[in-house]
Amino acid sequence: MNFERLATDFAGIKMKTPVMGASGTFGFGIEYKDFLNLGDVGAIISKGLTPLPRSGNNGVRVAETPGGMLNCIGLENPGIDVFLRDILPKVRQEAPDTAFIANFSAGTVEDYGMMAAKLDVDGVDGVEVNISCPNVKEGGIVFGTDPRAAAAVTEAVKKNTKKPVIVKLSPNVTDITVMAKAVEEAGADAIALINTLTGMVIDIRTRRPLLGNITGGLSGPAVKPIAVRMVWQVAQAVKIPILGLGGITCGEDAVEFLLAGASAVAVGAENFVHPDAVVRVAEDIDAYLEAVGLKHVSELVGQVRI
Amino acid sequence: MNFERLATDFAGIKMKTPVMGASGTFGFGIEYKDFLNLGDVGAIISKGLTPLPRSGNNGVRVAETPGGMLNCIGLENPGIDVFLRDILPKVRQEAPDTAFIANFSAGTVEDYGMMAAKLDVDGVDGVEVNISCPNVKEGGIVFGTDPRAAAAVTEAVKKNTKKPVIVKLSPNVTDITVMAKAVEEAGADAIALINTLTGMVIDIRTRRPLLGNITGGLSGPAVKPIAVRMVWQVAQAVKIPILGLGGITCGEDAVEFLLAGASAVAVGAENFVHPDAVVRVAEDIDAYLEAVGLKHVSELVGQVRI
Amino acid sequence: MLVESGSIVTNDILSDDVRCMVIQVPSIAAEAEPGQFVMVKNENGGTFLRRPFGIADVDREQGRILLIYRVAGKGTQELAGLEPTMELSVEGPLGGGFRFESDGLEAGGRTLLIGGGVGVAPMIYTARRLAELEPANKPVFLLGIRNEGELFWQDYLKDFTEEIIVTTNDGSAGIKGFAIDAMPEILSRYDIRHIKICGPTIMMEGLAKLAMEQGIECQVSLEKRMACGVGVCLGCTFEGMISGKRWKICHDGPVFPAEEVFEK
Amino acid sequence: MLVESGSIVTNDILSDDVRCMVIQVPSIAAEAEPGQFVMVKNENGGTFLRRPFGIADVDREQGRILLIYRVAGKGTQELAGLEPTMELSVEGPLGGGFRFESDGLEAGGRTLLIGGGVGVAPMIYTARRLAELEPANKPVFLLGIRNEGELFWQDYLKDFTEEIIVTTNDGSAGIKGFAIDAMPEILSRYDIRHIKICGPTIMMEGLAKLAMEQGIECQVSLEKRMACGVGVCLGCTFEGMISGKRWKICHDGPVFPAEEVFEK
Ligand SMILES: Cc1cc2nc3c(=O)[nH]c(=O)nc-3n(C[C@H](O)[C@H](O)[C@H](O)COP(=O)(O)OP(=O)(O)OC[C@H]3O[C@@H](n4cnc5c(N)ncnc54)[C@H](O)[C@@H]3O)c2cc1C
Ligand SMILES: Cc1cc2nc3c(=O)[nH]c(=O)nc-3n(C[C@H](O)[C@H](O)[C@H](O)COP(=O)(O)OP(=O)(O)OC[C@H]3O[C@@H](n4cnc5c(N)ncnc54)[C@H](O)[C@@H]3O)c2cc1C
Ligand SMILES: Cc1cc2nc3c(=O)[nH]c(=O)nc-3n(C[C@H](O)[C@H](O)[C@H](O)COP(=O)(O)O)c2cc1C
Ligand SMILES: Cc1cc2nc3c(=O)[nH]c(=O)nc-3n(C[C@H](O)[C@H](O)[C@H](O)COP(=O)(O)O)c2cc1C
Ligand code: FES
Ligand code: FES
Repeated sequence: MNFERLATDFAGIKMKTPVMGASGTFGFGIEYKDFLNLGDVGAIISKGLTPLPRSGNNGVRVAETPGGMLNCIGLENPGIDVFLRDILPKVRQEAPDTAFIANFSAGTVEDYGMMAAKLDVDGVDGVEVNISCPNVKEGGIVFGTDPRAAAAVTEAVKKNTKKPVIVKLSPNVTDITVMAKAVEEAGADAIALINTLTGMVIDIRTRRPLLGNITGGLSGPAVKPIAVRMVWQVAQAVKIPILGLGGITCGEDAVEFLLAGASAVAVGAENFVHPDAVVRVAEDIDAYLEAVGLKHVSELVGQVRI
Repeated sequence: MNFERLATDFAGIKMKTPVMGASGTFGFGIEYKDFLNLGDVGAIISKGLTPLPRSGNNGVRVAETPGGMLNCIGLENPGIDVFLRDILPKVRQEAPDTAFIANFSAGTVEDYGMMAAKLDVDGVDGVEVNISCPNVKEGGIVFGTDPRAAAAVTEAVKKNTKKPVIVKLSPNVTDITVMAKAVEEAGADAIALINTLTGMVIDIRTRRPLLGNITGGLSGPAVKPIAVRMVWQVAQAVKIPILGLGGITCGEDAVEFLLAGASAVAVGAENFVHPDAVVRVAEDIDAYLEAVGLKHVSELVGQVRI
Repeated sequence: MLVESGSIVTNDILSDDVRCMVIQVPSIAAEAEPGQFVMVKNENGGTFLRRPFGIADVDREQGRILLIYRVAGKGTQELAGLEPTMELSVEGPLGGGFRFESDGLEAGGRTLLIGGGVGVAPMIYTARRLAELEPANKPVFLLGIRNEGELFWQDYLKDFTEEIIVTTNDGSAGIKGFAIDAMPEILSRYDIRHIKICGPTIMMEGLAKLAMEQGIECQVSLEKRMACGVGVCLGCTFEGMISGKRWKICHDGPVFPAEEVFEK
Repeated sequence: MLVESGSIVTNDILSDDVRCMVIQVPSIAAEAEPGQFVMVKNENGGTFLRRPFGIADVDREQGRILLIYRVAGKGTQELAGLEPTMELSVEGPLGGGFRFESDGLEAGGRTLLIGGGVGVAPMIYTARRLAELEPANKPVFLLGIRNEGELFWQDYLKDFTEEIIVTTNDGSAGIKGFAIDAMPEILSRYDIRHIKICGPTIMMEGLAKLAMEQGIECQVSLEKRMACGVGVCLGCTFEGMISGKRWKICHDGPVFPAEEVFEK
């Protein structure tokens, strides 16, 4: 892999490659150390953290759907304090040179601010603000579908941290550019999209929803065309950089997102299928750059010709 | 097939089975007569008609995506007048006993009314109003994402026809129940959902959008969890019957929609893959009813246990 | 026109990226005419839509059809991985095929068949039909390929053709250049009355224009991404140059008179 | 723990809906311990996620593992269609497997292995290990199956067990009833010191409670829908009954002490 060609500064976060492990699909990175070289990962985005520990939803939490999957984990996580005390040091030991981005959410604007302040520590290279988790009843959905609430969260977070702030948008909206512009105006340093689309499966044998939480978040290859469309729309609407994700399984998928306007990409559900995916996608992008004779991955960004 | 168990009255439209061929994926029905018995089709929903003939979009119009497909046909159709003069009589000749629903759209509220009036003729058993076509620049998208516009269209159509009026909603909205309630209040006799989700594919060799129209409508199995979720949400929000569709490929899929709250279903992209799908799905539903010992398909409607 | 579950008889390698597959589909084989195509689906595979392929040849006695396909993407990759005895769902025969007109042929006139790339596939069956219709007046074949690695087409064609003229892009076999570069010589040596072409649009356009200029009856076989293959999705339509009609390539074609497709 | 491309050696039918597959995966076979599992993916198939299966047996010399699986849905249907020499991507060995404790076994105490449904699969390798550890004191096996059509499990187990007690739901073989119905007799005939179970939750719950009541050390192998199999998706977690900890079945299990899973 030619790291010179791939090195990316994403909103001030320095990464060896433009390919990250997406929140909730890459643990804290260290879980995958048997399968890939953590040093070759562009950035680790943590599982979503919350003010208090959460045990998540009951019942079935993951289900395959055509070309993808549904999940209703319900933001299970050990809470911000345990993360800072026990997990972050381990991550920094196992992956000293890999960018680490903390993903988090909260139930109130104030708590978003509090989380940002707590995460403004060494070892965290940036934060990703989840305003869009569709399967947590007491938070998320409100912020992610209302431009004013999203802006309020963004401001609260910005006020409480010096780290680059990535705001992660929900695709479950009528016009994604409205949301993107709202958080840009509120000070976001970058935008990540897309989070999961809300879906439902009914088990026709039991005649009950298959998932414990009734609905869940759809992700995987099935959603890729929607994600690429939204990245392309948002790239035309805002000036801040975009982290593109949603169904990426290979370098060709990633190049689509880059051409659409993403400056970096993240691999989500595909990690479950191929635990070396984050590194393989970076290698594939590199091979593509080689094949088409480009000197740096940034030369692809937003270059789709209409 | 036990037609007694399957016979369905959908908003006043009498059908031998609850399974229709979805607009744009079933032609005018007669194209499929070599592959299935048109008499066994619940209802034929016509390709979307418009006031004037349309030749649709240039360039590539269909593309496979993971678990589904994108299309940007651009509502190619011979126009309402040619339809009434040349096509409708043929349909009535080849499929005298099959319910026929005319799907249409227009660029203005007035034209919607005019179309409804023209379609208020013998041989048409109901109309399906497309307010959600995402790939036609001069129409569709505006109506389908704005509850007031959708209501205005619904009223205009209702005023101009005695036929049952099904309003077909776009899934590209933040809250589908808002749209559903708006058209119910405006007098819709039934709601169909979902139409396609807006998506995009970029050809990384040419670095251009693959589709001639840049974006297109995503359909097929990939979207099924989103469609089931929306049907379930809408079923709780309105009292009028629901026509559920989006990714149905088999009887089990159809039963999911029925349990979620649809009174009838339509098969879309799957027709392209298995041209007998509409009848096969009805047979599968019948087999399911037999297996679980139900006397009539209506006993499934909305029966998901939460 | 039907859907038939076919058993794969052979699935062999012809070149780097071209494969040939023989499928047992007696009902489709019984009906298939030259220029028609099928839509296939591997029911155990990961792709959603069917994929269209020209019917390269037919053995009615054995109830088999031949497909020759290039491995282009996910669907054809999956096809290439299938093994004999496995099942493949085949829909067909679709479209109308070539029209065979005999005027001008009594007097020594010839039909010229032209195939470019995998567009050669349906021309094999077309050549066979012509050779059967008029054994004494077999068609001349112009084979436009990339390089000598694709000469395998000759083996399929030689029994049904008077002569095969080859052009390769790199000059590694036959005449160096494009198919059209061989036309002056062919037209000088033969009294060509009918031309039938299947190949890339850009190739067909040049050849069709030449034919129209020379007043030679010319049919072209078109290709466009297809979802349904039977005229319902409207993915494959175009506007006829002369008639102004909206044609469906899958249903009204894939073969059209050159004048209806290309400007003179 | 790695991903290895395996070649299918055999893929045979054991009953209506149960299949057994031998896969050549030397690196995984070299590491696999009883109670661990693998996640497999057919790279040419139509499903997205891997599917988890217990490692039913291992042949380290040949570098092979055995899976025994029930055709339950799309993924296992696709698996059933694969033929020898085809490739399958195998991730593993995953999880921690059974803990083998020997206390009480010197004095004539026994280990009781219990398998229900396809949960018998990982117990084959477990039985083999126990028989190897203490050839003179092979485990007793309680086999809970639906009917005589599933007696094939005995062939896999007989060499590694002292005795196989069978229960069938319909009484077509062995004792009519559920596995737990055979327990009084087993406990009266053997001095059971350790119990290891894999089967449906409802079955394990009853058996584990009984074991806990009797003060017998008991381990259960859990199952939950899994996406990742390695502890990152959190699809498979539960709260430990005693520790209060959030356990990941895939990573911290699938085997847990009964007390941590079921209320006493
Ligand atoms: C009427 C007709 C007859 C055909 N006959 C043959 C034949 O005899 N032999 C043969 O090798 N190919 C033939 N093709 C082309 C063949 O259908 C495509 O190569 C195939 O569908 C690609 O599928 P894929 O999944 O491998 O590729 P995809 O991943 O779908 O696409 C890969 C490439 O294939 C091209 N492609 C995809 N779908 C089509 C399509 N429907 N038509 C044309 N190009 C497409 C794309 O432009 C792309 O470059 C024919 C196409 C048509 C419409
Ligand atoms: C650690 C572990 C070990 C397993 N070992 C075996 C084994 O040795 N042999 C065997 O036959 N099966 C085993 N299973 C179950 C097996 O994984 C599922 O039967 C299989 O994934 C179903 O896939 P499918 O695509 O055919 O079915 P799907 O269409 O996905 O679902 C069909 C049915 O399978 C069940 N199912 C789906 N996924 C899972 C899952 N991850 N775990 C449990 N049930 C599921 C569903 O409840 C449903 O009833 C194991 C599961 C786990 C978690
Ligand atoms: C099991 C699972 C858990 C997830 N958890 C989170 C989370 O905690 N925070 C978050 O912002 N996104 C979460 N996501 C969303 C992903 O980060 C990503 O946005 C989405 O899955 C789309 O990408 P993909 O299609 O590549 O999976 C989760 C996704 C999955 C599948
Ligand atoms: C090629 C194509 C053309 C379509 N044309 C129309 C149309 O003219 N009017 C309309 O209301 N919906 C149209 N649709 C949408 C379908 O009727 C249906 O709502 C959608 O495809 C979801 O169902 P499916 O996933 O089963 O395909 C079209 C869909 C496809 C794939
Ligand atoms: S491919 Fe559907 S109309 Fe031609
Ligand atoms: S299956 Fe993902 S954490 Fe266990």
